[in-house]
Amino acid sequence: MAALAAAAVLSAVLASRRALALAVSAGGCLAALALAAPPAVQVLLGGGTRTLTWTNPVLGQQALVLDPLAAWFVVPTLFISTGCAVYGVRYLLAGDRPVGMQAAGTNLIVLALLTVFLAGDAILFLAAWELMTIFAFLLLTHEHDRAEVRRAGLLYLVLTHAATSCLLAMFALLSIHNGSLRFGTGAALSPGAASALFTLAVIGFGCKAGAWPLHIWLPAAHPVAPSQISALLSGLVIKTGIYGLLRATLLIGRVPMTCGAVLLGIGVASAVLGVLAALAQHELKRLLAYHSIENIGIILIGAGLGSMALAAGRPAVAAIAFAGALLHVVNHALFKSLLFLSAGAVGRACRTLQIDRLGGVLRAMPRTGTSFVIGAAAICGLPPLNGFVSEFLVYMALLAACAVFPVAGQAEAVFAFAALACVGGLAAACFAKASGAVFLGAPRTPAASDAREAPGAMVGPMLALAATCVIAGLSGPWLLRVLDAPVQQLGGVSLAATPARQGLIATAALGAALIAIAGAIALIRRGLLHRQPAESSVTWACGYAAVTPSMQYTASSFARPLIAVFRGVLLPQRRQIAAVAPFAATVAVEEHSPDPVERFALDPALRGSGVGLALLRRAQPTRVQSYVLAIFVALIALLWWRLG
Amino acid sequence: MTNVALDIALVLALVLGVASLGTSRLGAAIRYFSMQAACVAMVPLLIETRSGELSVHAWILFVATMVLKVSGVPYFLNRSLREASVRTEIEPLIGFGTTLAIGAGLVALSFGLARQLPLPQKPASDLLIPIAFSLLMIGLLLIVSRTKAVTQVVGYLIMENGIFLFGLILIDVFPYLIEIGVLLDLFVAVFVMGIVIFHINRAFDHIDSHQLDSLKD
Amino acid sequence: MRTALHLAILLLFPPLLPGVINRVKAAFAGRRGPPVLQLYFDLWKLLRKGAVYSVTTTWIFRAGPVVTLAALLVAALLLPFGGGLPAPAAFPGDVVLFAYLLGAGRFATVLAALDTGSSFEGMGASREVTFAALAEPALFLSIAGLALARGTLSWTAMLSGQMPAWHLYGPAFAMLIGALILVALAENSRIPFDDPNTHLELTMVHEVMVLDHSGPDFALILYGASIKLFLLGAIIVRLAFPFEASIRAHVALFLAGMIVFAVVVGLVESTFARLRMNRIPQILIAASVFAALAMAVILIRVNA
Amino acid sequence: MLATLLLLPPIAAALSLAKISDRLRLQIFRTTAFAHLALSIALWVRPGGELFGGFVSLDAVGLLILSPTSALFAGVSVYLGGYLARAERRSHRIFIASLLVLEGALSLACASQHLGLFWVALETSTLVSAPLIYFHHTGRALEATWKYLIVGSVGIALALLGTVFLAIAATNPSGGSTLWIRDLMAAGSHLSKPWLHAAFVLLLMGYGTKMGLAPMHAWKPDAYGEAPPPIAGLMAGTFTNCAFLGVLRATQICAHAGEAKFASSLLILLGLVSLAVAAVFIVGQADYRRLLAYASVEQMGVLVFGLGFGVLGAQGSLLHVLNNALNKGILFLAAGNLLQLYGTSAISGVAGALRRTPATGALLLVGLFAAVGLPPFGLFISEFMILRAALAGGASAWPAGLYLALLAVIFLGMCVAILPMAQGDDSPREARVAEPLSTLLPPLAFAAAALLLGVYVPPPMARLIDSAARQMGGG
Repeated sequence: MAALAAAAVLSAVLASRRALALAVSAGGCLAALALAAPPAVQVLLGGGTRTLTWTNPVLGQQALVLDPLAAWFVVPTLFISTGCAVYGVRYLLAGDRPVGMQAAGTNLIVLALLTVFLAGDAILFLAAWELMTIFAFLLLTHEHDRAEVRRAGLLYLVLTHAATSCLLAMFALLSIHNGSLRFGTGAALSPGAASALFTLAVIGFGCKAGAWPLHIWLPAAHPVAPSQISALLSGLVIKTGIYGLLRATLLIGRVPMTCGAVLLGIGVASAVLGVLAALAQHELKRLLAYHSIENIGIILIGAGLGSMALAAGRPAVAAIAFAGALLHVVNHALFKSLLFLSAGAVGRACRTLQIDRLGGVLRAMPRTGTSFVIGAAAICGLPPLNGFVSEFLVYMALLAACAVFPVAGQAEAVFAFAALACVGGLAAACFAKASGAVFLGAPRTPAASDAREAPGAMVGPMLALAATCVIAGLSGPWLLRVLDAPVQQLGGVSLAATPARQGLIATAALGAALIAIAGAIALIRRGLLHRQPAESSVTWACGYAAVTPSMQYTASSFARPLIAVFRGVLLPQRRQIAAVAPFAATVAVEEHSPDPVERFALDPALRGSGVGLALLRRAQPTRVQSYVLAIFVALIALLWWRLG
Repeated sequence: MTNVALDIALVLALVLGVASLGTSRLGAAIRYFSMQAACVAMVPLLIETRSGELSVHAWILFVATMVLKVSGVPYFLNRSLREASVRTEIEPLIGFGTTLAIGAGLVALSFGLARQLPLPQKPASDLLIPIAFSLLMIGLLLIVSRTKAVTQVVGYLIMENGIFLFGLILIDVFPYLIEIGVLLDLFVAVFVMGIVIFHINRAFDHIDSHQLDSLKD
Repeated sequence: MRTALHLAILLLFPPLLPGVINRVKAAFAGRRGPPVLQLYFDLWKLLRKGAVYSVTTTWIFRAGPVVTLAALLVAALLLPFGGGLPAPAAFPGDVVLFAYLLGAGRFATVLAALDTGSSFEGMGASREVTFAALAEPALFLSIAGLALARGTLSWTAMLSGQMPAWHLYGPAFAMLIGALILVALAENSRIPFDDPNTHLELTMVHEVMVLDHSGPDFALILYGASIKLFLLGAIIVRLAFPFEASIRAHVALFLAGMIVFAVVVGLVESTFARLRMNRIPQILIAASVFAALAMAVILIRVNA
Repeated sequence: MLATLLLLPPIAAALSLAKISDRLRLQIFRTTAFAHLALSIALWVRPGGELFGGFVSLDAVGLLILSPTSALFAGVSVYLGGYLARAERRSHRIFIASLLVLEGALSLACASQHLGLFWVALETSTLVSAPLIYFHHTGRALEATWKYLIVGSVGIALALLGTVFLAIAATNPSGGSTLWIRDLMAAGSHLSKPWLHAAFVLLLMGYGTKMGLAPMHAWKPDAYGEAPPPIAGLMAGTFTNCAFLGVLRATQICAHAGEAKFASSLLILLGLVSLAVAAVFIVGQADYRRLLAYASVEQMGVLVFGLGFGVLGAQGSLLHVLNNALNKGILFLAAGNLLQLYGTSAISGVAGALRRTPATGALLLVGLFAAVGLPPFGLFISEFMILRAALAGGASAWPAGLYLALLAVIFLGMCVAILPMAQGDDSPREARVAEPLSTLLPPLAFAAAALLLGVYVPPPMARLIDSAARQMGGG
C-alpha cells in the first residue's frame, strides 16, 4: 500500500511530464501487486487472518484486517488495476487532456479499494468507501469539459452519497449495538433490528453495486469515463458493493429469511431488467454498463440465496450460493474489464462507439477483436470459459435450494432459476449483437474501415485478461481450493463437502474435453480442406449482386424482435420519418429505450422537488422587517411551546 | 409613596412606548423614547429608596443612563435625521391603527406571560415584569411594522429599555464595569446605526428601509 | 464397453432422424420422398467438397461449425440413453452444463452468420437468438421440475428408474413433455417455428444462417443439427418411455422410441403450418407456462 | 500570556488608527494575528491562569474555540495582502482597526467566565463587524450591513434578556444572584425552572441569531454575500463559533440543572430547522457567496443538533467547530479568489476554474468535499460522531433520519452548484492565471489542517474535547 501511495504522490508531482506520470502510476500498481498479492494468496490458501491495529485518539481502536473474504477481493483488485493502469498509459497519451489527476487518481482509488476490503472498523471502512467514491468521480470526469460527462459524474456522486447515508446509519447503529466501532462477528440482534440494518445495507451497498432500481448512475457514468476507468469502475468499484453486502451479512449475523428473499428478488430484477436494457442500447459502453447491472444481479442472486439458506439452516446450499457469488465477482471483474478495455481500443481507433456505425473491426484489429469475442462468450456464461463456472454454481445452488427450502423459498428459487435461464439467453443475444455488429461483417462507415490495431501496451493487458478468462474456466479443482476459505467464512461449511465439488471438477474436465474435441474436429476439417483449395468470393446475397455494407443487418434490427417481445418492460420510444413519396430523401426510424427508472421515477421526482423547492424559495422574505418578524414569531412560538 | 412613584414611572414608560407606536413623526418618536429612557433611568433609584439607602451602584446606573440614553442617543438620532428630507412615516407596513391594536394585544399578552413566570423573590413592583415584557414587544412591533430606518432604531431602543427593566430586578448581578459595558455597547450600536443611516441616506436618497430589498436568492 | 456403445449410437444414429421425418412428411404428401439415409449420403458428399469463403469473413466464420459440433458432442456425453446406458460423464449439475453447451453452440453459429455481413444471415441470427432466449426458461423450468421431482441434479439419475415417479407426478411429467417437445421443435427449427424446406430466405430462421457455409463446414453443420435433434429427442423419449429392460432390449427400445419421436415430429410438420414470426414468441412463452404449471404441481406433490 | 493575548489586539487597533500607511497597517495586523496565534498555541502547552478577578480564564471549551479563531485570523491576515492589492483603493484605517477589535472581542468572548462579560464581548464584535461588511461601499453592501445590524441587534438584545433571566433564575433565598458560569453550574437544580427555561429559549434565540440558525438566519446570506469573502470567511469561521459558545454555555448550565432534556429538544428542533432551510436554499442557489452562507447555516444547524445529544453529541459538535472553521476558511478564501478572477459571484459566471486557475479550482473542490462531509476531512468524522450520538441517545430514529436526509439534499445542492464551477468548459479559453501566493497559501494551510483533523486528531486535542464535552453531561 505504501508503494501505491508513493506512486500516487509521485505521479501527481510529475503531472506535467505526462508519459512519465502515467508510467509511474502503472509502476505503483505493479509494485502493490508484487507486495500485497503474496500475503493475500496465502490467506486464501491457508485461511487465518492477518491484522494490523492502532489506536486513534478520538475513535478508539482501528485496524486493517486481511481475512479470507477480504483477500478474495484484494487479489483481483491488484491484478486488474495493474492491467488497467498499464493500458491507461497509451490510452490517455492519445488524448490531449491533462493526465496528472488520472495518474495519481488511479493509484489512490486502488488504495481506497484495498482499504475498503481490509478495513477492520466502521470509520476506516466508511472513509475509504467515500474516498473511493470521490476518486472514482474525479477519474470518471476526466473529460469534464463535456456537459454529459459532468452530468454523469454528478449523478454518480450524488446517488452513491445518498446511499452512503444509509451506510452511515447502519454502521452507526451497529457500532452502538456492539459498543465499539471495531468490526465484530455476528452481533446478536433481534430479528427486527437485524432486518432494519440489513435493509440499510442493501440500499447503501446496492446503489454502489448498481442493483436495480438504484442503478441509474451506472449506465450514465461508465460510458463517459476513459475506458480503463470504466473497466476499473465496472470490474472493481461496483464489486465493493457486493463486498460490503457480504461483510454486512457477517457483521449483522443471522437475518430472517425474508431479507435474503428480498435480496434474491433484487438480484433477479437487476439481472433481467439489466440485460433487457442492454439489449436496447446503441452505444457499446452503455451496453456493457447495463450488462454490469445484469451480472451484479446474478451475484446478488447468489448472495441472497446464500443468506436465505443460512436462515433456513442449510449451510451446504449457502456454501454453493456464496461460492457462486464470490466466483462471479472475480469472473465478472475479469471479463468486464476485458470488454471495456477492448471497447476502449475500438473507440480510440474508430472515434465512435455507436454500434450501428461500426462493423468488420475484427479484421483490422484482430487481437482486440478476439479478446472481445472471448470476453463476450465468457460474460454469456458459455462453457468452457470462466463465466460459466460461476453461473453454474449459482444455478446449482438454486436447484439445491429447490429441494430443501420451505415452500415459498422453493417457489422463489424456481422463479429465479427460470429467470436466470432467460437472462442467459438474452445475454447471448445481446453479445451476439454487440460482437457481431462491431467486429464482424463489413465496416459500415469509413471510421470503422480506417481502424488500426491498438498499440502493444494496450493489447497486452487485454490478451492477459482473455487468457485468464480461459484458464479460470478450466481450473475448477484449483478454484475449489482458493474458494474454500472465504466460503467457509460466509457459509460455515467447506465447499468440498458439497456437490459443488464434483461439479467444479467435472466442468473443468469437460471444458478441456470441449476444447480438445473442437481441436480434433478442426484438424479433421483442415485435413479435408487440404485436398481442395478454399475459394474466396463475396457473400451470397440470394442472387442480388450490388451488395453494400450499409445493407447489413444492423444491431438495432438484430435486437428488434426481442425488444418487441419485451416492449411492456422496456417502453421503447419510436421516432419515425416515414417515406411520403417514392425515392423520399429522408426516411428514418429511431428507437430508444430510456431507462424506465430514470424516466418515470428519477426525472419526475427531481422535477417535482425542484418545483417544490422553488416555491419554498419564493416565500423568502427580503425586507429587514420580515427578518425581525421571523425572529419575533419564532420567539413567541418557542416560548409558547416550552412554557405555555 | 415611593411605591406609587415607581408605579407611575413604569406606567409612564409603557404609555410612552404605546405613544411611539401611534405617532407618524420621526422626531416625536425619538422624543418619546428619550422621555421613556428617563423614566426607566429613575426606576433603580426608586427601587432602592423603597428599601432605604441608595447604593453607589444605583447612582452610577442612573447617571450613565441619563447621559448615554436620555441625551446621547437622541442627539445622534436627531443628527442623522437632519440630513433627511422626509421626517414622517408615510407608508408604514402596518397601519397606525392596526399597530396600536396589535400593540394593545401584545401588552395584554405580556401581562399574561408575566403570570407564567413567578419571580423567585417578590419584585419591587408587580408591574415591573409585565411592563418590561410590554416594552420588549412594543419595540419588536415597531421594528417589524415601520419602514423608516430611524423608527426601527427607536424600536430597538425601546426593546432595550424593556430589557433594562428586567435587569433592575437584580441590580447587583452585573458588576459596574459590565453594566457600563452594556450601556456603552448600546450607545455604540446607535452610533454605528446612525452612520449607516447616514450612508443609506446618501446612497439611496431616503432613509426608508422599505426599499432595501434587493438582496435575495 | 457401454461407453463405446453409447458413443456409437450417438455418433451414428442421429442423421437417420431427419430421414425418417422426411419420409413421414412425404408419405403424408403422397410422395415417395428421399431415402431414409439421404443425410448420410449428403454428409459424405459434402465432406469431399471444397469450400468457398466470403471476403468479409474471419476465423470466426470458420470456427463456427467446429465449435458448434464440439459443444453438441460434449453435451451428448452428459445424456444417458437409458438405465443400461448411463451417460459417460455424469455429475451433479450436468443439466446446466448441457443447456449451456447448446447455448455455446448456438452462439458460435450466430457469430459465424453475422461474420458474413449478409442482411439475410443477420436476420436469421436475430430470430435464432430471439427464439432461443424465449425457449430457455421453458427448458430450464423443465429441468428444475425434473430435478425437484427426482431429487437429483444429474441427467443420468433423472432419466433412469422413473416408473415410481410417474405414478406420483404423471400429470406434471405430461406437461413437461409437452413443453419439451415445443422446445425441441423450436431449437431444431422445425414447423411450426420454422420450415426447414422453405425456399424463401426471408422466412427462414436456421437455414438462412448457414447460407454461406459450404463443403465440410456445411457437413459439420448438418451433422450437428441432427445431433441436436437427437439429444432433445432423447430426453423426451427417456421421459415418455420410462421402462427399464436388459441392455440389449433397452437399446432396441430406446432406438425405437427415437424413431417414434421422429415420426411424431414428421406428423407435426405435416399437419401444422408454419406460424407467423410474431406468433412464435407467444408459443414459446406458452411452453414456459406449461413448464411452470408442471413445476407448480411438482411443488405441491413434493411438499405433500 | 492570556493577558497579552487579550490586550494585544486592542492595542494594535489603537496603533492602526494612527496616521500611518495602509501597508504598515496591514503589517501590524499580520504581526498581531501571528503573535496571537503563537500565544494561543502556547496556551495549549501551558494553560493561563485566571485574570481580572477571575472574569477571564480560558477553560477547555474556550481554548477549543479560541484556537481556530486565532488560526483563521492569521490566515486571513496573510490572504488580505493579496486580496486588498487587487481590490479597489480605499483607506484601510477603519477596516484594519475593526478587524483587530473583532479579534480582541472574540478572544475575550472565548475567555470570559461571566455571562455579562461574554455578552459585552459578543455585542462588541457584532458592532465592529458592520464596517467590515460595508468595506466595498456599494449599495448592496449597505443594505446588507443595515440588515445585519438590525437583526443582529435584536438578536443580541434577546441574548441579553436571556442573560438577565438566567440571573433571575439563579436568585438565591437571600436575594443575591450570580452570572458566573461556575456558580450557575454549581447552583444546579436550585435554579428556578420557569426562568431557566425562558432564559434558555432566549439565549438560544439570541446567540442563535448571531450564529445564523434558522429562522434567525436571514441576515447571513445578505451579509456574507456582500462582505469581502475573507471577511465573510472570518465571520463564518470564528464569529459564529463564538456565538455557539454562548449556546454551549447555556446548554452546560441547563445540563447541570438537570434540564438537559428540555435543552436538547430545542437544540434538535432548531438544528433540524436550520438544516432544512439551508437545504431549501442551497438547492438551486445562483450565487456562490450566498451558497456558502447557507452552507454556514447548515453547519450551525449541525452544531446545535449535535449538542442536543449529550456528551457523545457534544464531542462531535466540538470537533465540528474546529473542522467547520477550517472549512469555511478554505471555501471563502477560494471564493474570494474566484470573485476577483471572474468578477462575478454568480455561479453561472464561473466555469472551468480547474483549468483556468488550477490551485484555486482544486481548493474549491477540496473545500466542497470537506464541506459536505466527505473523508478524509474532519467534518466526516464529526458528522458521523453526531449521527452516532443521535442514534444512540435519541428516543426515536426520526431526528437522525431527518438529519441524514437533509445532509444528503445539501450534498446534492452543493455539488450541483460548485462542481460546474470547478470543472467544466472555460470557453472562451483564457490563459491560465497565476495567482499571488498570499491568496493561495492560507487556504492551502487550512486544507492541510482540515485533512490532518480528518486523519488524526492530536491526543491533547482529543483529551480537551473529551473534557469539554463532559461538561455538557451535567453533574
